Amino acid sequence: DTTYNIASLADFTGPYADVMKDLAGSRHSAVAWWNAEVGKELGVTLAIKDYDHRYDAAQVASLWPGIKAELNPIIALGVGAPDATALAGRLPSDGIPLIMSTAGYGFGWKPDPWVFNPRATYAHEAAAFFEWYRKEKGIEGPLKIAVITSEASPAYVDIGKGIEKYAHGATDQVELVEMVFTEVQPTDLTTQLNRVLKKGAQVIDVQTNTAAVVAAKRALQALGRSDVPIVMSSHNGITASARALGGMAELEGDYEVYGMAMPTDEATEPKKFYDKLKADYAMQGAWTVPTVMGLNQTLVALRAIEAAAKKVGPDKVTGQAVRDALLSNTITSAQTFGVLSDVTYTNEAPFPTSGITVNVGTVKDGKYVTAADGVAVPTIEKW
Amino acid sequence: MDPAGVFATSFARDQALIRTGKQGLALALLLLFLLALPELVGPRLVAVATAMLITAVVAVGLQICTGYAGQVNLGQAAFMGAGAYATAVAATTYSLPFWIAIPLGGCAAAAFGFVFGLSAVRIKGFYLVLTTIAAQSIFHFLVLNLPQSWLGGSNGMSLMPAELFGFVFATDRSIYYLCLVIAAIMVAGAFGIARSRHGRAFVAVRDDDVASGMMGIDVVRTKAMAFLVGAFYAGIGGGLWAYYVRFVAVDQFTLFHSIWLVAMIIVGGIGSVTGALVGVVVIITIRETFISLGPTFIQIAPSLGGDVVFAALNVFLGGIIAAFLIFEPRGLMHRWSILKRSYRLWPFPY
Amino acid sequence: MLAARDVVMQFGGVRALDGVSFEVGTDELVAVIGPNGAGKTSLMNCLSGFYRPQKGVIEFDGVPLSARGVHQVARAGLARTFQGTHVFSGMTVIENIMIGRHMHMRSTIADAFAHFGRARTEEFRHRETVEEIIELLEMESIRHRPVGTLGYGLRKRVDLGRALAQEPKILLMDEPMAGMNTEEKEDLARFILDVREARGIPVVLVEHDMGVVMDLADRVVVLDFGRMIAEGTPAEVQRDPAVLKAYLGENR
Amino acid sequence: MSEVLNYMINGALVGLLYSLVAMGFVVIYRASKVFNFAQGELVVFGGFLVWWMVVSLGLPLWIGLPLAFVLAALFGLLIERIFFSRLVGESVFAMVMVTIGLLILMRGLILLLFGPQVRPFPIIFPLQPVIIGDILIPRALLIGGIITTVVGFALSWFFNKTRPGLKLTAVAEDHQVAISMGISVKRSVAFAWVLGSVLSTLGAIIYLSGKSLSFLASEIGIAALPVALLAGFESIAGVLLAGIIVGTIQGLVTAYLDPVVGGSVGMVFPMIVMLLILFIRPTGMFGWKTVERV
Amino acid sequence: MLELNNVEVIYSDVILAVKGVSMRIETGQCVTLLGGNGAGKSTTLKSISNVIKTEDGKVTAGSILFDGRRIDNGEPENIVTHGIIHVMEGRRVLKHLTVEQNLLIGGHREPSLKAVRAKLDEVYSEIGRLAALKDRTSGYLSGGEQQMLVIGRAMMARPKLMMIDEPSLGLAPLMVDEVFALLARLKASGMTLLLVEQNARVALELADYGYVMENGHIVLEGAGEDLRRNEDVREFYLGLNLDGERKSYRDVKHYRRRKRWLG
Ligand SMILES: Nc1ncnc2c1ncn2[C@@H]1O[C@H](COP(=O)(O)OP(=O)(O)OP(=O)(O)O)[C@@H](O)[C@H]1O
Ligand SMILES: Nc1ncnc2c1ncn2[C@@H]1O[C@H](COP(=O)(O)OP(=O)(O)OP(=O)(O)O)[C@@H](O)[C@H]1O
Ligand SMILES: [Mg+2]
Ligand SMILES: [Mg+2]
Repeated sequence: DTTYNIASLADFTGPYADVMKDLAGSRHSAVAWWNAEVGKELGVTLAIKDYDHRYDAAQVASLWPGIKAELNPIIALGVGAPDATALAGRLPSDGIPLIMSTAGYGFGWKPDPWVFNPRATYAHEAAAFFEWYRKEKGIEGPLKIAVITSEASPAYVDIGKGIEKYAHGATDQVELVEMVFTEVQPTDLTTQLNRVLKKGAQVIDVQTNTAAVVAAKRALQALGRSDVPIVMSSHNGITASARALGGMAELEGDYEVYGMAMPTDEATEPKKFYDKLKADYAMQGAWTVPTVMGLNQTLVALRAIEAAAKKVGPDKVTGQAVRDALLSNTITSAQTFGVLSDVTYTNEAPFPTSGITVNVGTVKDGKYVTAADGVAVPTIEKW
Repeated sequence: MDPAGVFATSFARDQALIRTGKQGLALALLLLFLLALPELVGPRLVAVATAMLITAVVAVGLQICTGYAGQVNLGQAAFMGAGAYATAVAATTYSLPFWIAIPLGGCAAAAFGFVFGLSAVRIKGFYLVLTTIAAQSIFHFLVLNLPQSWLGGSNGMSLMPAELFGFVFATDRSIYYLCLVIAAIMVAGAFGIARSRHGRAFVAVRDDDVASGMMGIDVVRTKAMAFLVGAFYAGIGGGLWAYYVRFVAVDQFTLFHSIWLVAMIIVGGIGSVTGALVGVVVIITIRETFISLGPTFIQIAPSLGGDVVFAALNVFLGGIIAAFLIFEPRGLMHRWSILKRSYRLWPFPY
Repeated sequence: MLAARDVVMQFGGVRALDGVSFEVGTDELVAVIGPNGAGKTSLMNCLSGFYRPQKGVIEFDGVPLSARGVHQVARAGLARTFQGTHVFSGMTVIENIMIGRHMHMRSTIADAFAHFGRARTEEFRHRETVEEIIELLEMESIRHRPVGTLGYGLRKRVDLGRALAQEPKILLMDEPMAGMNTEEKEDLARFILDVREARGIPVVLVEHDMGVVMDLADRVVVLDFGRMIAEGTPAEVQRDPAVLKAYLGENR
Repeated sequence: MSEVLNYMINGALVGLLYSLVAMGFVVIYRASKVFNFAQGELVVFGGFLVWWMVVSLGLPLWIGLPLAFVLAALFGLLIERIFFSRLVGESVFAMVMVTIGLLILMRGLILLLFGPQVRPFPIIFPLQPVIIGDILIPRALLIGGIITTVVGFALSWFFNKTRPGLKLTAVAEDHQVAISMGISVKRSVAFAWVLGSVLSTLGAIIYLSGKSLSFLASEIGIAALPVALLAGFESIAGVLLAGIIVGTIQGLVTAYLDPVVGGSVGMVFPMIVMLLILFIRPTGMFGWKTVERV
Repeated sequence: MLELNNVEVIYSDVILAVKGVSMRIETGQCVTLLGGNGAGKSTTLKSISNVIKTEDGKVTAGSILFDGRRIDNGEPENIVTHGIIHVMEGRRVLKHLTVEQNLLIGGHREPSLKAVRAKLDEVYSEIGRLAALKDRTSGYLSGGEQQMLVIGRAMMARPKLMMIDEPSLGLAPLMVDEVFALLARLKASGMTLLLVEQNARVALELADYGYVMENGHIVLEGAGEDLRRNEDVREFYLGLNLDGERKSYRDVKHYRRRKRWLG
């Protein structure tokens, strides 16, 4: 058996510390599964090791050389922007691809990637939702949307920009009534929401953080507008937000949207896979979005390694070979147990831009359920 | 106080930094060690050392501004960011070589800092200090809201590696040496400034700005100068950072980074260049030790979970800083000088 | 050399100086005396440019002070010591006195950064002057002590050393001898006399020790409630009934 | 027109919330001359105490809240015991530096004790807004504003008009003198921190009522800073006015300028207003003029 | 009442400022402590009031007894409850507070507002000048006015023993007389005084007993009269020549004539 290493970058003490137990836990468990059920046959064993970067680019930069020397990994798993920004310049020369757990960002949208997102950008996902929702509700004319964003992080700004770009190019579909800027932990959004509702907003898009979802929800409740739903993303989705609001019922009729499996109670394919990991492979994470995020990035990485090993031989796998495998194979939805739709990378972008679908989750009668799956993602021009 | 038997026979001797053969030897050994470091330790430690060198430049600047001139500065990370961005713009938009781009970064940061220092014309004491927090927000706002083509906005900016006569500073080792040389120059310069009339004027303004005015010191200019010098150092550090990571983004320079920098000079000792260096080394060493040991901990005791282990790190670091302030508010350098003094007087206690 | 004309200095309702005029010649030791709160320190503050009088002009070397900032007055050649202590407690004695040399030094911050060359030679040159002052004031043994750890009297001596290091054209001293015993006062008195002999600079001295004032001053100005109530030689002033009443006490 | 009025009123109420947090700064400053950089963490800590009592332990509000206040007070006491009791006579500078260490320490402590999760915060004030004509006022902010005003005037009276208040001021002025007069510096500083900690908890309740809580909420400390500076650190009542000014401006700017600029002007604007006003009045609107004499 | 036995004081663990000082003060006495700059006078007072603790100093040997009880190295704020008050050198007014507020601080231990008022009136009548200044910000007072204020503030605390560090510092001659008259009245009213003074003439007039310090040691002690007759004291502290006349400052010819009793 040849053993290869995977570097697992994690944020146990920074802003995403709350989700890290699930995210990192699912990575470990997925690797254990692969070793037992795939690697054994191939003659490949994988070892994974966590590094804490506190969501800080400086920390990533100082950790990386050590990771390289100590592990000599063939692939790295990242959490967010700091990994991508600190490493983007060095990965090509180090020959190590990096798989992110999140959706992509406009600022990473460059050709010849070494950093890969398993999903398209947040703006893509939001756009898919808007079009689905408009059709679903049979709305004539464009759907009026308002975006709650924040300048606290460039990533939030980027999401806003992406939606702006989309709205600009799809005037028949949506009309962006306003982009509201708030703090990381908004004091009160009642006035702001009152304003956008007066302008006719039909959907409130909150893809920043949980605190903003909570504030927006409370504002809508205060205004008595349960007819206007909030749409959330994966990192601030329904489960997390419901926990912060004190109950699933609070989010009745609201939505979350993203291009990976939804951790609902339904006996879906991904859930079955999760249950297996839980039963046999010491899965630490609960059935949550972060766990799915950890699974999707790890599965992409594992399938790429698998493909590479098959192609170059189990004892000749390198980072370069893994990257080649990523770019030359489609990772099918079956291969990821339905955690992702089919993922095909091109040399044009670090994330799949076409042929992908998203799922929409919602709360119905106090229960978290899938509202739609396989919703096609529209094309958005690069911003 | 001098060691017994060492008497200054000239002013040069009295003022020299290196006053005994032993000190000279120690310094030479340190330099030699730093030069040989990449041969002695693994790449991870070289990267840590590079981070220390860059941080050292920034912290020494902060020491001049805060420790010497008494102007607590919570905008040091923003100043560093200004330097990093200026360097990035110079290097990419104007394709200037690094040996121009980095000093340009320093100058841009210095100008930014100077503007804040100038408010000393009117604003004094803690009011002045707290305006530096505004520097942080203004920096953040400007980067994100100026036209994207200027500073890259939320996209950040990528750089090509530094290059000198065809030699490309792309490997970790070469970057280490680049940082070492520049940090050495900057630190030596800081010692020079601290011992010069300007350094004294900084301290004078800190201790009693009314009296220093009447001694012929232009108080406003001196305070602004302190900010300027401090920010210049931050800018140089930012420039190095830009070439080290080769990507600058606004969230690399947050208020929390500024706070950490202040913590470093607290631990090392306020008002001493060496103290700033000690603080940087101590804090980063502790932090890196924890971060390196963390995964091992988790492997040994998986039930603990990463969240517990790493949260403990923050508590530990915060605890250390607090402990320093409680037991040795004047920092490690003070402890050291007491030790040195009693060692010299030994066996007589006083 | 230094002249005040009709100076009025008012703080809220308090008139610290109420039309004071006087002049200091080029080689003269003028003592200013008066009861507590008479406005002596306020006068010194006006003369050194720290206070801006509401009315009246102060001229130094023929130039009105209002045209200059505090540090420019000092650079023009006016040095002063302070009532109470205003030393730089975080610095050593040497550094404190070197501050007095600050304005005579020219090295820029860039020179300082490089340290070799100009900054260094300049430093040594001025250090020599400072050593002379240290010797003069008998502070050799405390040279490297941080001033914050010195007692009150020694701090006053540092204060004086610092003013001297400025090589002023005129020296203003606000109660330099407060907190000294007779022996130390004698030393300082001797010293003031020497400075005048050697450098020939005029001195304005505020002092409550009548012995010192009588022995040293060429001319005495007496203030009370911000007004000048007497002026003249020590002997004349000492006999002035208004002064006796307001300041010295009748029984002297 | 009523729209403008609405933004102004809401802005002013948010501003009063800043005032309450700023009051935490001012109280500690008035009683010990220390500027507390860890104020934001104190708010978060207070918030977590409330969460712990009310949500985690499930106590009813009327027991949970008082208990949270008691714990906050004890925590303030603990801070003094651990950190400041040893620093009597040290420079203010050193004490301020300690608060920076405290900031880092508390952040770690909060993570360790309460975890990094985003927690629900109980709904303490009813959600329904007060509606007067076209104007819509969030109830929590309104009640909070009233509480803040009352507390502000009470504290102002305490510090300026009572003998214990005077003692605290004396301690802040000069530790050594206070000690030599037989005033216990430790006790005064402890009182300051207890008060600061309790006020922060009150701030957390108004700030977070019905919202969510995580350590990121410490941002409020920075948001409140311009208010404290604008008022001047000595003036407790002044903080109220400063808060209203900052809040109103922020409310208007956020509503009218943000969409135009396409960015978050509302966040930097208070800082810029603060800088401008400090240029005109260097120690804030109501701060004490520093005695500069030689 | 107060007894110092072989007290040794060290600052910052390294600076030895007082090297074995012993002295006694009986109830109702006025004792004065003379000595040059840096002799350790203030340090001695600070070690009694324990204020040295706040300056990183401590009593490392010997003992200080007040009414038979050890008080060295205690908490400084408790000293006042014993009835000792220390007026520190350098006119330490609380400069942002008004004169009256400063005085109120002195009387903070009074049980009621009425009692403070009464004491306040007493102080105003003793030091007439303060009454006129009562609403002024003390930081802006003249040097002499501040000196009077700190003495008044100490009186507010109704001490049994008042230690005053250089009360005549910066006072005009008339004012010196006034202050010393006040001290004499305090002494007559039964208060014990420990006086550090540079103005040896007035101090020795008032004092029953005196000590002279040099370099951290007590080098000379004796009853007030005896000291006034002592040759060295006459020369160095009273500025009299051998014939008992005041020397002129112009006659002093050279420095470094200082005679050291020790070291
Ligand atoms: N900056 C100021 N603000 C308000 N009042 C002031 C200020 N400076 C001085 N005064 C007042 O002016 C008067 C004169 O003060 P000044 O310090 O000049 O007296 P002085 O003659 O030096 O007395 P002393 O001999 O006691 O030092 C005093 O009543 C004082 O309170
Ligand atoms: N806080 C301190 N830290 C260190 N050393 C000190 C401190 N305070 C005083 N000293 C030193 O202790 C010695 C005695 O000082 P002290 O103030 O007691 O002298 P003094 O007799 O009161 O003199 P003066 O007449 O100048 O007031 C001096 O050498 C002084 O430098
Ligand atoms: Mg005066
Ligand atoms: Mg003394």
